[in-house]
Amino acid sequence: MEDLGLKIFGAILTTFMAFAVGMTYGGIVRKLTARVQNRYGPPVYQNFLDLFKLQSKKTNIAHGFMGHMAPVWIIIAAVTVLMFIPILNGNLWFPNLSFHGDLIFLLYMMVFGSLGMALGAGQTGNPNSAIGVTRGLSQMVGYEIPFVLALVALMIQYQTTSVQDLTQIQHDTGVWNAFANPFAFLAALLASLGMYRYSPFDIVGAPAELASGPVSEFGGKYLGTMMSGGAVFAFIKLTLYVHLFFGGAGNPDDSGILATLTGIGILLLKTFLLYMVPVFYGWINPRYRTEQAIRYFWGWPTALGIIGVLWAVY
Amino acid sequence: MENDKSSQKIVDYIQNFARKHSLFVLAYGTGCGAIEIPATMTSRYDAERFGIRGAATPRQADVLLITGYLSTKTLKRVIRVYEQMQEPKYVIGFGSCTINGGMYYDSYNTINGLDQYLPVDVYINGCMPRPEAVISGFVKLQELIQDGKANNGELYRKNLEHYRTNQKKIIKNWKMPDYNW
Amino acid sequence: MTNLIKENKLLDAVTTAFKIKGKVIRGRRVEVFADKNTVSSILLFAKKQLGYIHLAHMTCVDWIEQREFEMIYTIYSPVEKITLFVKTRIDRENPVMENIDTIWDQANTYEREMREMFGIEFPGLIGEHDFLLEDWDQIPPMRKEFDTHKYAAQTFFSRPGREDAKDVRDEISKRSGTAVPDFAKKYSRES
Amino acid sequence: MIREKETTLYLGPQHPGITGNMMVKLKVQGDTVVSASTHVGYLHRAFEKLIERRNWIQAFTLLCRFCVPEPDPMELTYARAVEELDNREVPERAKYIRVIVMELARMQSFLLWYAGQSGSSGLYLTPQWSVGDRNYILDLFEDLTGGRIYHMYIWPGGVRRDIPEGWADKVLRTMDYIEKRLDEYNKILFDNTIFQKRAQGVGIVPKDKAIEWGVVGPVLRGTGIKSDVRIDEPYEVYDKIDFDVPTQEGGDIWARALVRKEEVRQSIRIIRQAITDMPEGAYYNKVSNPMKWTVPAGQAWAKTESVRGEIGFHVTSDGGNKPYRVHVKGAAYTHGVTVLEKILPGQNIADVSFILNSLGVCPPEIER
Repeated sequence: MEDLGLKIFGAILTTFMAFAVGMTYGGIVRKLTARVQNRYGPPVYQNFLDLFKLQSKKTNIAHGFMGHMAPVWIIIAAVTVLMFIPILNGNLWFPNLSFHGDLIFLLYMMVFGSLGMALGAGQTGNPNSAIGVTRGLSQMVGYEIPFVLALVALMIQYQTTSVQDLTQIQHDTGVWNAFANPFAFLAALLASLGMYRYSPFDIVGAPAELASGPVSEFGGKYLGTMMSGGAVFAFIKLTLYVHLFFGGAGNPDDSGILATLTGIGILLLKTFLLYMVPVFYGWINPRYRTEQAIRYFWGWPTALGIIGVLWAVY
Repeated sequence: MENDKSSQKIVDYIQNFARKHSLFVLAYGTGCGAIEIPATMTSRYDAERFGIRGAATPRQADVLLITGYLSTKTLKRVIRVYEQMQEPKYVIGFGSCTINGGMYYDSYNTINGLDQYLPVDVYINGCMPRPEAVISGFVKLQELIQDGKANNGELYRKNLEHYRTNQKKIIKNWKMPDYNW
Repeated sequence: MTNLIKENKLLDAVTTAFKIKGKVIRGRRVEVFADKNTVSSILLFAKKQLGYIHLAHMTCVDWIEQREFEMIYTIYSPVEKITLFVKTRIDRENPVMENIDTIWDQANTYEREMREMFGIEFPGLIGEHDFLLEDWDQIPPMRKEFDTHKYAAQTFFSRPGREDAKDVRDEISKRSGTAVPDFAKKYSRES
Repeated sequence: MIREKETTLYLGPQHPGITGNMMVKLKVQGDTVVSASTHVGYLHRAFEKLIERRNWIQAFTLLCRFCVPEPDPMELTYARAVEELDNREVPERAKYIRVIVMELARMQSFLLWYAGQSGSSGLYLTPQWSVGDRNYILDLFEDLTGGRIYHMYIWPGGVRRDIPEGWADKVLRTMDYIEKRLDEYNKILFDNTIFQKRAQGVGIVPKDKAIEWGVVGPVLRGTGIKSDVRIDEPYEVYDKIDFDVPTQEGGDIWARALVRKEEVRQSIRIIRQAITDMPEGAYYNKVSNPMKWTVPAGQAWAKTESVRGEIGFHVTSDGGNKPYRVHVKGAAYTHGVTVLEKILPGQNIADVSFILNSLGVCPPEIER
């Protein structure tokens, strides 16, 4: 019973860690982007300053009930999905309900966040946000297919849908899923380009076309909450990928202080490297149009996903 | 309680610190000075190291840059955009055209003094000020924010009548919502 | 002088076809003075027969002493590389000019601007009245009798500037009470 | 055919995609544009009315503020028109300096176009680079004329100051640097398949109707028609300098981008030739007393090739010391209004600011 207190403390710690890590990743990426564009760039904690400034806005212009609910919805979706993802596999500190949820549940909950954004943007009545929402949903249709195919391939290969078992198997066999089923991994990786809304796929909030799309009517506190929700979502996707394909972090048997810290360290390292993939790709590529983005997703990534499934079946 | 004075001061200090270090400039080139904004935002003069970033819509913006002369048609849109911005907002007047009409003092379509129509925090003079002058204007604004003197929104709300009469003298059919806060 | 064969050939072609006067200004520049209602036929003739397909420019000059507007159509042929000016004079009081929208679509923009700026009526011109100005109630502003300085002084506030050419630094030091900095002293008029 | 509901979308004066201050009112069905109409007038400052109140030399302060990305062709066209009226002879050295200033202005404007084009297509890396490199050219202008953007350097009768010593080889050094950088730009933007996919077949200007619509400059050369004022009517010393004018077939954004990419290399070539064979001698055929200088009566039409196309000045003088009427026609006058309204229907919303940028529309040029 006593480790219930531990679990609750662990859960609270994970949310703060996810938020902090998500924001610092954003800050580091902004700094790296600046250096690539041969300029000095903002300090790494700039995202926190932006968030704090947005929260300290005096007036907040709301657009009806759904306008209030949209950021709240995103935060709810972010935190619930966070609870069902194992931060460190098998660790006593951070189990946070990862034994109960499984892949299919996670897939649905991840769509929840964009749904909140879509409803809120619809309420504001700004034509830009309406078009941004339709683009966001169509892009999601695009990248969901290869992503789901990749996950299905994993499920078939190991006959389990729980993330915990997948990491456990990777830990026992010592072979990472990325190499066990390379096609599924490639399909998931290409699909992940569309998730972080970096350059080739930032058609949702494209500033040049749609004046920042769905969030164009949200300012001040709403924008701040959405920003932090986005950061947590980024962290969630990264840890999910690390656990599915890169063998998770930390060894399950001992959960001493030192082991936990090294586990978190490995997790941060892996997630940051994985985060660099869409960022590098985004630095040097202009933006797709909507139908081009979908055609991209239904092209090679889906083919790789199908091959992955076939590879898993035989 | 008696010590709310000091605690209020601490909160103000922290809030102003955050507001000072993250200014979102509205992407709206209203006059000929708008050619120096890309120069200040990009690699040589890089305003982003001060936390100054472009914002796409007035909702997300804090700083409204009036870059150069302002024709009556644009003044109507600027007022509309200004009123959409959220409370701690700042206006920077760019170039001598906003101060006293600059070289278009005798034109029938450009206003002469910007602060008759909108409260202005910082003026940057120069006929199209250089990027260094623009950044010094931003630094001046940051100092004003830090010691709490940049209360552009309240000024506009307090003497709304004064600004409204001036604006309505220029803009014939108003056709805009009359915010009465 | 460069040989003006091509220019003279063009001039004769136009003047004989429409019995109007014209002259060759210099190499590559020919001007023709036409009557108001033959302008569009000249332009059509030049465009279809002589190959002057590029409408480079359309403008209106307000001769207030002769109480006339002068309309100038500048067309250019990329083949012969000559610019032909078709100039005509229309009355200034109620200026009406035929609309050459059908020959060149882009003329619509010029005509909308002239209608707003000079008050020239083009029957059959599509497009809203407000092209550059919005809710303008004065007389069309580009006419000579409209005084823009007087209008600006009336409508827009002008900041009280320095009355005479006093030295700026003395003014500032007087206002702010600080002494004139010594580096500036040697320029200041007082000392 | 099921008639979808049409929404109107205002790419209003305040829009990050619109460079400058102009409004494009789109009727949109789903993602495709049904009809477009441009509304201008936001930057109208009655420049032609003010010029009637300034004398001939004072007009230069107004002139170069006329189109922001590229002030020098305005000064040159006005100066040539006034020289034609006044038939004032320009010394040979001044002509060469003018050509160098024009080509430098063309390059800095190209780099700005390059930033706008890749920025509006979503690539935020190259705008930083190209605007950063543009500053090197602005430094050259600063040494030569004292001003970064507005130079007021070209006067009727020549140029205001001679070249400071050491400036010529500084120009050559900058040219080598820029030429090296251009190859990197090609790798990032022009060889980028996503940019090619986005740019090809979008915003097509038909070749047969191009001249009729008043299309000039690189947009016209993008449709395959070879027309450049520097060759058709060589002014200054362009006839003594050999350079070629690139043209591309297709008339879409990709063709225009290739034309502009090639034009910068020609500008570098022109500058190098102009610097090497620039004669010594007077640089300014001095106007006796600029304040009381009266230009003989007459009308003159001068045109030069700016980055966006042919800029024409129609100057009328009644013999007084103030210009009687100056009417200016920039390339954006037809590109921004007629041409844009004709080629936007049928395009995707995502490409509106992309097309606007590739047409080189500079709003202050439309409404002066």
